[in-house]
Amino acid sequence: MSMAEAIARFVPDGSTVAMGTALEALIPFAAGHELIRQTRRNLNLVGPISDALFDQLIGAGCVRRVTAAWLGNVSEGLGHCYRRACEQAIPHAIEVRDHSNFSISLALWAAAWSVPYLPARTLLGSDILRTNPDVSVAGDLVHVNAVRPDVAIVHVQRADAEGRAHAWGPLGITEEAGLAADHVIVTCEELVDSDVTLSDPNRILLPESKVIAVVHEPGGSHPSPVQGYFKRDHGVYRNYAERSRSREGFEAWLRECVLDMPDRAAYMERIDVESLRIKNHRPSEPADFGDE
Amino acid sequence: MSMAEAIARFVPDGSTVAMGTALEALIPFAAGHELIRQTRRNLNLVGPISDALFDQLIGAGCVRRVTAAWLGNVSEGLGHCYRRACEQAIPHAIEVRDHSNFSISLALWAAAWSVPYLPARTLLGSDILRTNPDVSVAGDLVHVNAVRPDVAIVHVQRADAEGRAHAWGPLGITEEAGLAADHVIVTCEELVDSDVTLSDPNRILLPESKVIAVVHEPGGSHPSPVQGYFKRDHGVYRNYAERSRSREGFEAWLRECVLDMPDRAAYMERIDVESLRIKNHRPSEPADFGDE
Amino acid sequence: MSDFTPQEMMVSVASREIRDGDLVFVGMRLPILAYAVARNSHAPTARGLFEVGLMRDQPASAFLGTMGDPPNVVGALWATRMSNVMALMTQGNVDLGFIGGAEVDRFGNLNTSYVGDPAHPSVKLPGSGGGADIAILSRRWVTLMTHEKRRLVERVSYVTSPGYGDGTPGWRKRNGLLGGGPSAIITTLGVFRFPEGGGEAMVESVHPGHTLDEVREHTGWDLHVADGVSETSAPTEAELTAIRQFDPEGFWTR
Amino acid sequence: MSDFTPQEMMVSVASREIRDGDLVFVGMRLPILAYAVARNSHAPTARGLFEVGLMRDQPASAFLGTMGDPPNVVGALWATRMSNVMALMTQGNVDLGFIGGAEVDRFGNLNTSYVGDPAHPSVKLPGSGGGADIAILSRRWVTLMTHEKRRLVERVSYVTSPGYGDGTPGWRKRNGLLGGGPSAIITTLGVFRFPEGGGEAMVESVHPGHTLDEVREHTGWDLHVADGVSETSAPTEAELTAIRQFDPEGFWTR
Repeated sequence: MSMAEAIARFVPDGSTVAMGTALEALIPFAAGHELIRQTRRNLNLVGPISDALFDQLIGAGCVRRVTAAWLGNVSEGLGHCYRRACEQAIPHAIEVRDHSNFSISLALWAAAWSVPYLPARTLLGSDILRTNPDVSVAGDLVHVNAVRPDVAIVHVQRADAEGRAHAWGPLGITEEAGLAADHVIVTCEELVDSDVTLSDPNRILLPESKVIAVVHEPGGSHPSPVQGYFKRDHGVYRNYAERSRSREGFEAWLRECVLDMPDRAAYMERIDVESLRIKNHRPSEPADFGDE
Repeated sequence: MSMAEAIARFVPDGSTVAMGTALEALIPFAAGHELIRQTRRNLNLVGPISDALFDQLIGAGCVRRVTAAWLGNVSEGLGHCYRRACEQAIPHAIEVRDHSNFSISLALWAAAWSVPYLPARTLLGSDILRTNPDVSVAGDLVHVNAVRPDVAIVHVQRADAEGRAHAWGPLGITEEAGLAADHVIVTCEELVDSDVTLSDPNRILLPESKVIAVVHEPGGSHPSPVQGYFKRDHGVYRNYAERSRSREGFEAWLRECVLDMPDRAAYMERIDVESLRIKNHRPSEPADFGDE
Repeated sequence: MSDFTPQEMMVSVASREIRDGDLVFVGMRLPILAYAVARNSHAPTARGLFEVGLMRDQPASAFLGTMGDPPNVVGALWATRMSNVMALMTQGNVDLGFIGGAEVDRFGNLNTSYVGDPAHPSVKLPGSGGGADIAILSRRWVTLMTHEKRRLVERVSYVTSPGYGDGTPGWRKRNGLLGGGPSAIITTLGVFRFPEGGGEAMVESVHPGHTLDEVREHTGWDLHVADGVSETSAPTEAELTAIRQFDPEGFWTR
Repeated sequence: MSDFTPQEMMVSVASREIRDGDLVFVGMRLPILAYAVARNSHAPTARGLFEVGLMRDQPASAFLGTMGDPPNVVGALWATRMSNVMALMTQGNVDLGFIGGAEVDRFGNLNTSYVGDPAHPSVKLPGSGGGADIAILSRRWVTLMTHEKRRLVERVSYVTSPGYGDGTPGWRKRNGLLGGGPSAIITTLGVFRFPEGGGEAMVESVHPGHTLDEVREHTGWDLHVADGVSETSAPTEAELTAIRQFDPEGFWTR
């Protein structure tokens, strides 16, 4: 399925969308940019930390609420669109549900296990308890309310057409986000035969019964890194930080890098892919799944 | 480290011990038999279901309490030593803390996350709530109290000397048991170089900081299966079921198969290993961990 | 029509409980055969979930003594943790579950824990395993049992896996159980069906070669019989072929 | 002694907070360099934990823009989920954590969320990330900050990551926080140390080339100075060599 079709069919206005669940790696930028091109509105974005992507969606006016632990630009600092939205309601005001990394993970585990909350040993003594209605103190525990995304969008190294995704490297809160979500959209560097994915069922990230779309989108997480495929494009984050400092600068960036791009392929043509491509291969030692 | 040394040093009388956490596969029988040979007493056994191993430990008089969802012989039915202990206090009475598979998993996740309990949607309407003090109703939820093992003993396909274990196939509640436990003892089919384990950090089961002993014990989970290494020895389960039907039969079995065996190597000599060894190899497709 | 064993009869009836597209929480023994039969006939897109931490589509290609046997992992769609499999069930993703039982009562409550006083049981049974979880959380479930008076009892002495509790309307909802409850009891003599929304098991059909009187004689409660109680349709040749393919030595079905 | 930047000074001081054998919850930027320096000098058996879901012993062999960069995964001892890493921290397994901050007060409370009224902030900061978790759960923690009056304030307007709260004895215990709290604030001008058991930050040392008056001038609270306040020992050649090896282009330290 094409990215345009997947976003059009499965991420309507007002959706609660989990993205960037592996933190700084495997961020589904291509999916985010398609949300912008389709002028999606009133999204509730869910994630642990967001390295630039949520900032871009906020600047583009797609977002009503953010439910996350950190939102900015990891190597550069503050998120300028996030600041403008919170401080000056530019382009419009947004609601923020502050979490810590641990509490957003537990909020998703609560939803995955269909309980209203999970008790936790974190957030005690933090003003997050004062400003986020989804967390509350109960004795010497905190109750973290369930957060259930309508859809989780995950970028992975490889997947088959049936939705069996192989992802590796640190996965942050990807598993609980996918299990908590009603549906999962998988975007992948490589679309592979099911012989590849089924050769290692332990590496299959989520049950195919949750996956509603598989999009083959090479470079779909640029400028974030993909273990075995792409290095992080630090310069692009720096450039985005500089250009997004002003609203005008952001809008010029948005036009040039998102709105004027018909699709991801066009975007990738402007990237020096070869300088980012990982060339030293480090294959994992196979596991023997023999049975007889 | 030898099995005898690992058990002697790290599993004292009265320990709470998680075993058989992958359910019917990878059951650490060799470790269990060493516990019997060292006449360990007053153990609190923790597991999901136990396929014969817990029955053997109960019959040998090692057990004070069982905290589990199911205890018997999966392909044959009832656990005769378990029955004798509960019905006739032979060799002595034991305490049973009944769980469901889901609730014992949550009890371990609670301990892993250092909370006193986790809320759950299971056990409602079950008399397990009446007979197990570790679970209680709270509105339309059940509170499952934390269960923290002193030690979890896991059998895996391969591990390195530093305690990095690779296990594959379905893992049941192994991860939460290992994270909840103060310490983990790893027994493995193959002791490998760390180049093998570190080539795939996603397959490393538990943090090495939890692992206090690595025991190279080929066939250490016989008669339970090991993906890629050994088929399940159904006949041994059937034979055990028949012989353990009477106390005398069990004691003869115990002498012959455990007490008269100096170690696992001697035990394996009596097994037709070749008929159990898995010969059709199904290597998983490698994942590329390249970084530059 | 070829001969078949009571177990083969139960397996073919159980296989018919599986609808195409169902996500089935598969237990061991007969249900694993029922799943294989269904996949090979009327439910080609059903998927199976196993509490060890597996999801499959195709049945395993070799005999399974347990769901953890290596052939059950080859071709698996997901090898994961039990708690992840349970997560799907809490979300109502599991359409049908199978549970084995030692004792069942007319409201579908199962006992697999204790016969007699739990403090001093006359028989200690193995326990719940995933049974209570399936009984509480799956959309509907079925139990298979040898038909004996000591197994089909008026009220079980210990409820391991709840059916419709005391049989009063709305008992499950009142007690917060998310799943739908039992839909049938399949025995060696016949099939009991529960009414929509729960209540008491009624005899729906009697297996070929058996009579309603026989069923009554071996049942521990006053039988209620559905209008138009019928004879259970015998296993088809195709069903028997599939059963014998997956249990070649009759480990479960002889 | 060769020249060094204020950031290099901070990194070398931070590295000395790491004890051999520590499990260190490593943040980004300067702490990741401090960890590398410590591993290569006095703490060869320390291990690092990263909230993305990684455990390492050796520092990554190449420059890291983020902890999720591919070189940080090569040679990792464990690649897992964040919730598993957090589990270790709730159990008291994390000896030392590093947290970056925008604002800190004399009781070690950090604000990385809002300047001004959270409903209408004058500045919206990125938020907690793992900061609150580390502050609450690690055995001890350290924060690094540019030394400015607007950053070192009497009381932070919003407590994202709690230190010693209102500074009253036993505040953390009373509020159920499992971890020990902050042990030091490392700035571009000097080092503040907290007393055992918590309380108010005291100036422990001033970096070479700076004075106590300078520190006082740029601190938003009435300074308390430890007896025998000293000059911070400058980075050693070995420390500088290590720093420049891991940050060759001075991405973090220039």
